[in-house]
Amino acid sequence: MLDLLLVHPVSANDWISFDIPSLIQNFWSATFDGLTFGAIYGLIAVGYTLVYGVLNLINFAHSEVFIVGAYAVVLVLSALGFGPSVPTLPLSSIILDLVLALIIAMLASAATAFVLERVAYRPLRKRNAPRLVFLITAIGASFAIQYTIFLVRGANAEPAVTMFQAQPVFDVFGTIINSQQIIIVIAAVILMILTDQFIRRTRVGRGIRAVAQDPDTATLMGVNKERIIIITFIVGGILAGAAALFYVMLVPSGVQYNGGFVLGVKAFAAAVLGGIGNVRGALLGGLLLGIIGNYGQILLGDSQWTDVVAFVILVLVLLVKPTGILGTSLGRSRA
Amino acid sequence: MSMSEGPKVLPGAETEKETIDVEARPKRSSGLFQPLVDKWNALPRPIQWLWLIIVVVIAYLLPILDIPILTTQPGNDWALACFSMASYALIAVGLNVVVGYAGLLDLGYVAFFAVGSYTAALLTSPDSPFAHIPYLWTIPVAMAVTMFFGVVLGVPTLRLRGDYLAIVTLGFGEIVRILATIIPALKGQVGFQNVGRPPGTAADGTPLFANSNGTPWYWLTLTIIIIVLLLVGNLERSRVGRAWIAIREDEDAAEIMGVPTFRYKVWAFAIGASVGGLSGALFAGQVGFVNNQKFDVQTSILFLAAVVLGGAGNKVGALLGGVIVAYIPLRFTAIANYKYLIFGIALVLIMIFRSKGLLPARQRLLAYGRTAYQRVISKPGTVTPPTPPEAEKGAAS
Amino acid sequence: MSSEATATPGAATDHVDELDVAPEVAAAAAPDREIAVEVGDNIVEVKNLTVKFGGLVALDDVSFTIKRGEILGLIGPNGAGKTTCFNAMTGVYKPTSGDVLLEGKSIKGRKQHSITRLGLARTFQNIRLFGEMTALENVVVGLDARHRTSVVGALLRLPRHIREEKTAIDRGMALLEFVGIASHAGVLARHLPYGFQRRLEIARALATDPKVLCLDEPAAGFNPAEKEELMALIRTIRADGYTVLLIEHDMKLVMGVTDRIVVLEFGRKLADDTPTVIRNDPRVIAAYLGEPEDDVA
Amino acid sequence: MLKKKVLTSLAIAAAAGLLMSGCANQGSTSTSTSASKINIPAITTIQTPANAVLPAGDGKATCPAGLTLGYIGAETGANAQLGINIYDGVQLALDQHNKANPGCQVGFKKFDTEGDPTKATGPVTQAVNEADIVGVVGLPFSGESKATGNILEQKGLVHITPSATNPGLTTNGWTTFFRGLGNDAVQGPAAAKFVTGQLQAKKVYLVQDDSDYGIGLAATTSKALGSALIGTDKVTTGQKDFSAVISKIINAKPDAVYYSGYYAEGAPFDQQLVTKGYTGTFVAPDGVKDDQFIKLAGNASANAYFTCPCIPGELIPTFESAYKTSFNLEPGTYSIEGYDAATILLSGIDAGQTTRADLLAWVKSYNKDGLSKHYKWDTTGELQAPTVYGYKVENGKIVPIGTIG
Repeated sequence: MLDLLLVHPVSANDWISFDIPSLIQNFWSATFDGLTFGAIYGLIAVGYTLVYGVLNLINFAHSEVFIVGAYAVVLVLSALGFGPSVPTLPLSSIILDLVLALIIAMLASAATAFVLERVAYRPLRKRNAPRLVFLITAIGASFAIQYTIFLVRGANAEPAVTMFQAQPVFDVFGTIINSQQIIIVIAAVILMILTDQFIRRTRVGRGIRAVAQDPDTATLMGVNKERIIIITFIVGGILAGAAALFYVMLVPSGVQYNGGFVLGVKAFAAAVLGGIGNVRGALLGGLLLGIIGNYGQILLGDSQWTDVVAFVILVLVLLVKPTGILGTSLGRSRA
Repeated sequence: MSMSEGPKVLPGAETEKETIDVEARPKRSSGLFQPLVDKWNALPRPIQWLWLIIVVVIAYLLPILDIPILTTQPGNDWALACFSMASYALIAVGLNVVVGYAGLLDLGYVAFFAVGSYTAALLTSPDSPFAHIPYLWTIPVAMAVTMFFGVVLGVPTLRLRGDYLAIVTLGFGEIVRILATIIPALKGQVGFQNVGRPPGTAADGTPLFANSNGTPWYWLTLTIIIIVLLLVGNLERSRVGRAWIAIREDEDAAEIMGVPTFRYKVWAFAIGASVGGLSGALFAGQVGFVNNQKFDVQTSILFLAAVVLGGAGNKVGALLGGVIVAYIPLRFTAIANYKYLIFGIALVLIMIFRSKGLLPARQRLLAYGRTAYQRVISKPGTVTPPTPPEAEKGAAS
Repeated sequence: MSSEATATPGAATDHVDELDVAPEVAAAAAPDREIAVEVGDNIVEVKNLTVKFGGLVALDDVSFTIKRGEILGLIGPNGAGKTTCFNAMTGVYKPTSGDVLLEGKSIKGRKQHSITRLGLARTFQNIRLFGEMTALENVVVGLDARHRTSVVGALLRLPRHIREEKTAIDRGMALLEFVGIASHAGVLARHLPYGFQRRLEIARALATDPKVLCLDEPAAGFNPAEKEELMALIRTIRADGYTVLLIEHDMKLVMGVTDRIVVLEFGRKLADDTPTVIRNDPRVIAAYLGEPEDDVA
Repeated sequence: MLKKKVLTSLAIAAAAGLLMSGCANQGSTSTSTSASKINIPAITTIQTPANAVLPAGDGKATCPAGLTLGYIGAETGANAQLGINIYDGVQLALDQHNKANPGCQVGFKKFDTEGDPTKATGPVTQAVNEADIVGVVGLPFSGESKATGNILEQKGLVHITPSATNPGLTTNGWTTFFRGLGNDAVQGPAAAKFVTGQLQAKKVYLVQDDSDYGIGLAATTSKALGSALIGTDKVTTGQKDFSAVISKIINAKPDAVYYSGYYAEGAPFDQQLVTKGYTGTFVAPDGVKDDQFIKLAGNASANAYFTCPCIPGELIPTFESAYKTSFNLEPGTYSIEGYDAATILLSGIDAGQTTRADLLAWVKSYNKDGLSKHYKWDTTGELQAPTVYGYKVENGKIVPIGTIG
């Protein structure tokens, strides 16, 4: 009856088939693309990791903190005259505009994280609510933000915002690496190093670690727990804002109301993979997940497999080594 | 019987000197329907039964009554809306076992619903290459298959910490949805048409259980809900229910008190899954068409919202939550675009202000508890239960 | 915990007399057990128990025995490894090396719930009741450890389920009466006064029908009068044929109620003798020097 | 203070990268201009059938009061825009009819399915149970049509879908289902002919999404492409990053990419293709032909061509101006199909076919020109002579380039 539709152009009935030649052929481009995306996962993952460290909470709404930043980037840049076409502005003004967009995105994301913490989580902490209540609140907040955006901006993705034409920079094993990829990876690594140093060296960073290890003792030692929690959310928000800029740089038309959700789940998987509570682990996990997901997609011949591969890795890591690759350095060791 | 809330000392008792810890004095955890619940609990058993029978009769008459204010017309057929509410209620009752009783946050519950739907479709639709069986047989088969999936998913993941479980189940839900797209035999968005239905022909020659005929589907589902409620009630007032609540309250303590926590968590998962599969099979039968749409995370969250809204841990509450979550978008079709926003905000607000949901009555965990507590109450110097045993529909004891 | 303690002045002092009626109640609580106490043979053997967390040695080669029918005290300054020892015995921690034998059976590799069924029950230093359950239900969870109803049995209300449910009510009420809180059977655990919560913990542990009852600082947060009651209760429990392992910080209570005391310090066993000997042991006194006796409060 | 540090270093990093890109940019400034070598001119008028049936009729029609037409389909949700295009077309036809025929006032009822098969049974059952509804325009999507066609069949309620193109729909034996446009089995071969013929592509790479529509259309297209097809790939609904697929395409160096799916993925896909240096043409079906595509893909859309069984309603001046007056919008995709479908039903009512059975018989034997095309159905409900139009993007607008099949 529907035999017309059964003539499947790609693969008839073997729903898993390993396309190894394709993987070999596209190995390096998949690697570099994966690294670029992985760097973005890593930046988002820091937000999950830090909040999990201090509150033991999977902040499901962090994906919305990110997507608000992405909307900020798109709206600011469109207001500045950017659009789907490659801008014809002079280089200096492009740089200025991007920095401005970055700052506003960071502010927007940080503000969202701040409001989220104050409105949704803090009242629960005051009541000493059970963990399940926190999780459900996080999910509810995630939904509320997503569909607020949906109502304001509609179901469609925002029009593409091209920041600049990606240019080939150099050639590795016959695969061209372009300027976008370099900017994103380098900037993400710099941001991660800064965050890592911030956590390790500054007074506030020590406070974050103290709260992560033992909130009660930290309070006794004069650490203002509420302030530390807020700062943690804001730091996570700032990095999510940065991730938003790079995401839009990479996927100019990828900003949609529900666009953060899957990205967020993958970033969380990256955080777990690298070792939740660990900033370096977040970056490592992000990069690994980006690469592996891309390999899986090419090997199995369907982009759907990226998500499946990511989730399967998450489950395997949780089962085999729940502390992730780099273990816990921020959070306490849990008995 | 006094309706006092806390461990208040009855007048005339000799324990007047007893000073009760201020900290331990319960805050008024009154729900929206708390006065109603209190009144209900004060009723003698036969009167409760009488009311229950009335409620059940009204429930059965619901699609025929078509009360003007309540009706979902002209946007949606009322009988089908009743079925939709009933199937959400059934789902909520099933999910309540997992989330409400055992305290396991399952964000991929829709996967079980999907597995149930696909089981029914694969075994009855002419589009499926598999052997076909009568539709009604697919219901137990779907339950068995989803139960199997529940165990397969539960055994590795239920060893994880609670919040990791949430993300893993979320992933599982996505994987099931994606596999429905990728595996050619499941036909992705093309889907399965003409899924089977129970036998029977209406007076006008059309099938009794046609997809446009909501009333018989509603009655079937309602009957199943009543059976499921009775069975879940049996579990609740037994060693199993106590084990679940103990796990929810303090898993380590439960384990040390001799509760094989892992085994009971897997049971909760499997039982919840089978109810999800059951409702999936019913839904597939009614719509008559199954494809890979609508088995997404949003739907899982909607189910969760139903349980939480009604009152996690309370099967009647969950039932109510399911009905509300299904009813509101059907009745107020104009809010279709706002649906998820409303339920998202509702989740946050409920958690902040009324984390027990609309019907916060607590579960009863002893099969013969009523007599036991009455024995206590009849003695002098005793304290009445703060929140008396809950109101239950169709709960035999 | 400590703030709650100060807010509990003399709760339930009037219930002391209830404890005196205990023996027959205990018979109802655990009808199948042999009441006769044969002090002498070793019911628990802790053999060279070592527990390490990473590089930290929390328990270092500790050995002692618990004799049937005695009340053994386990004391030591803060961080001496008392609770670690307890946790290793009840399966919360896996021992790095060494073993614990209960009536000759090793607990190694057993899950916590099966150790409980073997006959080792415990209470918690920081009360861990099931807050949303009534007192009676809490106790019945303990009783369930000996029940054999399956999920299918409960689902279909098979005869065994009905039988077990009925006896559970009686035995649960008897146990509540035994610890003196039967009047609060229908109150949610989290609404119980602090002292009652501690008693309920004991009742719940007793409900698992243990051979050895391990009490982890049961007097924490109690005032002297309450401690007296508790001592009486522990003695009654022993008189009923239970063996008791008592971790306690309060020297007076330990000295007053135990038959024998094991002292731990820095994860090692320091001494193992009768209270009178321990009291005068210079090493023990040294270990406790500088440690105010009542810092529990 | 730290924040300042972060920003400074970021600015430095960004500057460094941009400089690199800037240097490279000197050499290759003219990448975006020469997207396609073949230039097929846009058409500015289409031939409207001279004796096309219009809703107004002769203005003398009389009919009993209370007759109603229904629209069943998406009004809200992610697919709302398509629904609005259609029911605005229906609304326009009804307004024109009722204005011209004071003796025959036909009502209009809308039922919202959100385009979701699982939600559709409620509204459809409600619609068939409302006795005053004699004909329906809908349902717009194939999935919901599949799920509910039997309900309309049972109650003998005629319905003309303005946009559901899955070929399987007419194989159910339904007698009340009529399709107001060509199905995917018609569009696929036409598209293949267009790509290899007019666009002169020797090597075509086909990418499909995971939708019923995308898969079905890809099947018929790839069959017709034959040896010109050098590779296939799949993307997912909701996918945003296509780099893995794109690197495969770039390696395969095709002349044309045919994307079988919807604009939500098609637009970013094309945009990323062009950004990554693809210089061939991008061809896509009606699901991508939407102004949103241009909005989302920007200047990358310059390489895009579309195939569509729909008729460019905007080139029919009378329709375009009336639509614009009524709704202050340009007619959208399928507006004209909705308009024509309503017109057919209205002309039946005007001719005295005022029961469901009569109106069904009327549509079954209908054989007249509509504003967009000639309407005559075969026994299964397929149009006998459907047309497929080609479109291209010119100066940021989608313009028709004439029939291609």
